[in-house]
Amino acid sequence: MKLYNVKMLTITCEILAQENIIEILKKHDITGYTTYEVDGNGERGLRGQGFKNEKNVKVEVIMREEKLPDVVEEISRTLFANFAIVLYVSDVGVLRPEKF
Amino acid sequence: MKLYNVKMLTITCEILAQENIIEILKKHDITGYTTYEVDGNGERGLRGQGFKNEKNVKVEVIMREEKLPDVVEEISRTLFANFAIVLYVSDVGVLRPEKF
Amino acid sequence: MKLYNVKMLTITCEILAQENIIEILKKHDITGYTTYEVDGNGERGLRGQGFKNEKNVKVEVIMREEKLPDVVEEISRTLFANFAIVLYVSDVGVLRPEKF
Amino acid sequence: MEILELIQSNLLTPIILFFLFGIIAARIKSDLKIPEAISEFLPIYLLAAIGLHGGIEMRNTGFENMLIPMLVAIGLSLLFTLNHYQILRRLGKFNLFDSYALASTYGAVGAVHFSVGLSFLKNQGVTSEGYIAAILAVLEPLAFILAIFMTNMAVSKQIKAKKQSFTDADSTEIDIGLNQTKTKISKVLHESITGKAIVILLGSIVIGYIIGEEGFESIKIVFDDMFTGAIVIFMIEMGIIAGQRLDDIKKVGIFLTAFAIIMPLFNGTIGTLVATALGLSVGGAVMFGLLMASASFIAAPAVLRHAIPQAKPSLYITSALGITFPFNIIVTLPILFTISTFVHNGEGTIDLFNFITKGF
Amino acid sequence: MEILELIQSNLLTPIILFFLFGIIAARIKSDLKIPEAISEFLPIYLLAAIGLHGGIEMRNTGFENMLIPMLVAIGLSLLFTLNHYQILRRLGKFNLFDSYALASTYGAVGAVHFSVGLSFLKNQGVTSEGYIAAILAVLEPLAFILAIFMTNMAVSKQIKAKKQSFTDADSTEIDIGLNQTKTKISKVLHESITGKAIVILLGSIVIGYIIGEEGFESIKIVFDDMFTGAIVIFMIEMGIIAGQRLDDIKKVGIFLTAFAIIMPLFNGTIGTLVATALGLSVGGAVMFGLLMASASFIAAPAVLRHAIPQAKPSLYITSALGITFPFNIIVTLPILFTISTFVHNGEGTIDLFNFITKGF
Amino acid sequence: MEILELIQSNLLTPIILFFLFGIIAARIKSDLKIPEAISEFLPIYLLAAIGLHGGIEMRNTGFENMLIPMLVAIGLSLLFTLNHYQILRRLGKFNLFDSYALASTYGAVGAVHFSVGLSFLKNQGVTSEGYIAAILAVLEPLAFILAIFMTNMAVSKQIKAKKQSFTDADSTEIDIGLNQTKTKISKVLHESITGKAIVILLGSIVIGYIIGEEGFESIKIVFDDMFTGAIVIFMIEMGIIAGQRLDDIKKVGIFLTAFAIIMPLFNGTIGTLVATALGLSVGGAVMFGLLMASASFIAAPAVLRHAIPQAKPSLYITSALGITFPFNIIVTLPILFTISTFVHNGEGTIDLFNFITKGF
Ligand SMILES: Nc1ncnc2c1ncn2[C@@H]1O[C@H](COP(=O)(O)O)[C@@H](O)[C@H]1O
Ligand SMILES: Nc1ncnc2c1ncn2[C@@H]1O[C@H](COP(=O)(O)O)[C@@H](O)[C@H]1O
Ligand SMILES: Nc1ncnc2c1ncn2[C@@H]1O[C@H](COP(=O)(O)O)[C@@H](O)[C@H]1O
Ligand code: NA
Ligand code: NA
Ligand code: NA
Repeated sequence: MKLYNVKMLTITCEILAQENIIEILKKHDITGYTTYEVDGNGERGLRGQGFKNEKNVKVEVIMREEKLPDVVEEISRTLFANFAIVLYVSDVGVLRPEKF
Repeated sequence: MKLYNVKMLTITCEILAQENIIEILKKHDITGYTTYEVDGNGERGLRGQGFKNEKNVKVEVIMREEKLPDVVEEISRTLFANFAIVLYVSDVGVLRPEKF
Repeated sequence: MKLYNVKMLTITCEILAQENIIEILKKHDITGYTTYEVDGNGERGLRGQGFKNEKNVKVEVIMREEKLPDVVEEISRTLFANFAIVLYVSDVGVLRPEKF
Repeated sequence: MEILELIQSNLLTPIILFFLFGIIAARIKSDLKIPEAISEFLPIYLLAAIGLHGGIEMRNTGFENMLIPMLVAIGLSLLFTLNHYQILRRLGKFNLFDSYALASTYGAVGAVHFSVGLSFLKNQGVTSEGYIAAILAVLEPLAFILAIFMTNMAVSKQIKAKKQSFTDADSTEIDIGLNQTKTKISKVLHESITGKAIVILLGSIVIGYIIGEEGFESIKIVFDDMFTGAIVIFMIEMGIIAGQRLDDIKKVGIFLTAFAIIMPLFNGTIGTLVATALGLSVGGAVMFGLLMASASFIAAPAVLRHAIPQAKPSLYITSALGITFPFNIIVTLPILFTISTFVHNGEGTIDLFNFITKGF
Repeated sequence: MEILELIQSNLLTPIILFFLFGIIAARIKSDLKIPEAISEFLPIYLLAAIGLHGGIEMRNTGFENMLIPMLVAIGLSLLFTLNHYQILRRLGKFNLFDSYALASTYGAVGAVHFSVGLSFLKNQGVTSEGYIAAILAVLEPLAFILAIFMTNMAVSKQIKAKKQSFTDADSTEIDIGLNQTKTKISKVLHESITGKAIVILLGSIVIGYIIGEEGFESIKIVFDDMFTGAIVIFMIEMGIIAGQRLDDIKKVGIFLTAFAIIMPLFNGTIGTLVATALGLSVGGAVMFGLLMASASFIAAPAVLRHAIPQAKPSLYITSALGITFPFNIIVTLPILFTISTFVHNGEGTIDLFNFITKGF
Repeated sequence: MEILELIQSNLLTPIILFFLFGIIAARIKSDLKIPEAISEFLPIYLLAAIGLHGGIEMRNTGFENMLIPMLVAIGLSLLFTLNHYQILRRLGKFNLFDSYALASTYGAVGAVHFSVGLSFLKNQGVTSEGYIAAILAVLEPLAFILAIFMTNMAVSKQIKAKKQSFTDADSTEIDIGLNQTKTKISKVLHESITGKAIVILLGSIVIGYIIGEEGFESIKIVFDDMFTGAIVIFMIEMGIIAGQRLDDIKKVGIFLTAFAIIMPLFNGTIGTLVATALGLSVGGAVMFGLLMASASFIAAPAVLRHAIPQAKPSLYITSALGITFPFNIIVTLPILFTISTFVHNGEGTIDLFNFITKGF
């Protein structure tokens, strides 16, 4: 079993920013991602009560290290100012690096 | 793109222990976290069927390494004995370490 | 606080393959896991709209490194060809390694 | 004989049949499941309907007479809870935590029981006093509060005992422990009283009282006509969950199984007789008895898991939902109805009262 | 001519219009969506309502006459499934897996079809035999079981063939493979039979039979009066999902598109004629025919994905939901109704029977 | 005096009481909550019911007379939106983004308002013109489109201004910025028009028009009789969400609080008078006025968060849901009804028209 090192980018943000993020991914030719709704608390207060639009979403993207800086840069530039958002990067090993 | 190393603490436990965990976090001045409901299996059997209260929840907390030992110690001391719970720590890189 | 290094195996796949994965885990004497439904996009297209059976699920398994290769091998051999599936491995630290 | 017939005819109503169906579905490992959102919504709906109905009745009939039955219900509930504890701890040899948790599970009341009871009476063409919904609301947190209080007393005693045998260095930590216990009590109290079941029930009673039958007209189809259909759907899910727990009954043991059958029957009978003595109608006495007979399996875990985390939920949920609930809606309910009908025909209330007080 | 009018008037019912609306909503990429919990609950509700209705009817009219139609339905279903396979494999040049998956998708029956059919008949003021709900329940797993069985036979043969050309070292692995195949069959069988659709349908039939019209009274508003309204809501979601899949129709290809239209019409006509020959009423023959015409798009993926994972769901779901279902409820249903009305007026049943057997 | 009585009797209807109950439940920090799937489904259901009802009415009464009221509603909406902007920006000193977001929140219309209004009229035994549902649909995206357009104009101007003071190297980036702005407008436009609220509302109007009362019969119980009951359930959730936001009202400030009360009352009164002048019925004028008075708190965040992300949702959601909505359904609605009744009795329409134009 050979595992190849790639990066996992995770973005936790308000649900209404999900579309923006997926567009940014698309712009960088990344079409694979996983999303799910979450609740949370942070600088912009408790999220997850109230209307569905006020929930958070997590977007997880496995990608090669080369693409990471550009994607991260664009997300932070366009979304950090106006949206509740947290972004982090971790290391994962995959079997089929050509998928990403 | 400069990433700063911080820790991600993840607690998977029964939903009725979520409040206890968030209180412990608060006691240690941690107000940022993300939660979502999950199903699971473990020593205390299959969880996620039946009443909603019998589901599990995952609590994810990005925090600085300094705070980790105390939080982990309190969670394990007060909750490990009586609740279905699993706790693990991983490394993540973030852009804005001052947020955590 | 002493953390022990173990592996976290994550499988993101179509919901109808969840049972197959849990059976494979069981065959390798792994009974602990966490699951939750997610949406996603990948080679097999957008998943999460339409019928519930067309959603994805994430299965997360904390396990010792020794067991990993066999489990990963069986999953990739039996499921990679016919199912929408992504699998990755990461490092986590746990308090009670005897649990896994 | 009459009881058997009543049990049989009750057994063949949609509510009971769909409950049994749910159990079977779970036993054959079907993937049938009522989606979570629906099964979370249904108790809210049922309690709103119960509350509105009760409130409207109270407006029609007044609620001056409600005080005595309410106080008696509270007294009986507390008495029963303490009684359960003694039986479980002494005879059943359960540990302190499980004993208190179980005692309060059976001292508490169950809203699903109540819904089924109302439907049963409707089916029999019998009405009941509207204020019993208010008694349901008041009893909801009662047994829990008592059990939590008692448990914490017991734990505090233990901690204090330890304290005296320790050095000063440790005593700060013990003080913190004691303080935490106190905060916990007040927190659990708040949680019990603001729990969704009580809140929606009390709210709906008040609203029902305000709007009366006239104001109810526009929402009657949803909150009255659809009531039994909604219970049926809920009973499928209750059956499924009960069925999934049947395996756990082995863990429950023979003692608790017997307790889970005999105790509700006993409490229910007392309740029905006392209510009759207090002058409640045939239907009212049945509902009063059913409250006493009922055990809580939805509210209980939410409260007890925080209040007495050391107690095993597999004991108190399984016995309440897997044994007592089916037994109550299938057997106890018709029995209480027969008793109530019997004691309401002919026998004088005063004699009865003597009988009960003697029976105690 | 009459058919066209019927098609048109059927087209303008809420059920069809909301389905078309759903398709449009999906095409213009609206974010309209029925929440998952609701769209998961609705089929359970619809099947419970169908089952109760069928069970009550069976109690009224007896079910002695049900055996022959049931057996004929089973026979026809199996025959059709095999026939589909031949057509798809030989004419359509689909691979083994897709052929079996598609064959059984179209050999199976659809509960949503059935609901729409019942509503259509209600609208026409025509009733149908209650036992057809039981036939629906029995047919549900049938075509799948056949297809799974055949697929596994075929795969086993392939594996055995390989086995003979391998060294001994490999043969253990192949034995395991064969064993796994067998376990898979029994597992899929169990899954099919305990699938939620069958379980709720059969359970409700039995309960409907037990409670009868009298017992049904208290839940009639939920399980009868609200039926069409509930279908309408479900049809919005079905329309949306069908609309989202319209792009996939290109992948389906011309052959399968033609198959998805002609085959149901053919099967449905045969079904209606046979049912008429068997003495079913006008409405009963329509429902029987509709069962034959229907394709499964909810149960199919759940079973086939496990049973024949090699088959492409984009083929069988898309053709069944995106092509056959709309065609059936808009066109086939009125046609079957016209045929049934026609053959029930005047023509002798025996002649018909000759006609059918010739037509085979 | 009459107004006060009407306000009081309106206050004591289930809809308002359950809303207030929801607020209280949230304030005492109860865990009561309508499951997400239900509270997401209810607006879809309510809009479908409103649409069907409107469509059927339009079929009965024709929709020739609808053009003028529709155009006037559009004109008023745009005028009001611009007026709000001026007030907020100049008097309120809000920044550009918040001003436009708030202006359009209050220029837009609210479907929940509309539902409550219909129920209120039903309660008063008064009908309204069916085509007002169509006006609701057309107004839905209007104020947003205007606000987005204006915001983007303003931002473009700012960017262009910057452009002139920069070197050529930067100007490409600015061009991209401008282009992005344009794409954003067209995207938000598409999103507004294909938003679920408009789509289900328009679709249901068309379907209602097609099926008419006869076709509606089979789904009347779900889409008409259950309407008020469904609103009640929805109002519990609205109350809870409003209650959770009450703390945020401090952030809203005195100016915006006053705005959130006075503006709707002003807009609503104008709307009712204008509608009366246009010849709408008593009920129609109330609904028209209520549209003008209403603020959007469900559709707004979805559109504005994308269109004007710089604006603070805590301002526009909190003021619309926490202040304006309760005020409107408790106070404005009875006031508009009183005004409408008053001006429909005796006073000539022409005088009124003069009065309004003067009042402007
Ligand atoms: N320290 C943290 N750990 C985990 N998740 C967080 C943390 N801080 C914020 N989040 C998540 O990110 C969302 C947005 O954060 P914020 O922008 O700080 O409001 C929150 O609602 C949480 O779901
Ligand atoms: N090995 C594991 N990998 C991932 N999640 C686990 C594992 N073991 C337990 N869990 C999760 O933790 C919960 C509590 O575990 P336990 O206390 O062992 O019953 C389970 O219900 C699972 O959701
Ligand atoms: N690059 C990726 N990052 C995160 N999740 C992914 C990625 N690619 C695929 N997935 C997830 O894995 C599922 C199956 O992927 P696939 O087999 O490529 O269709 C998708 O539906 C996503 O949920
Ligand atoms: Na009790
Ligand atoms: Na078929
Ligand atoms: Na407005």
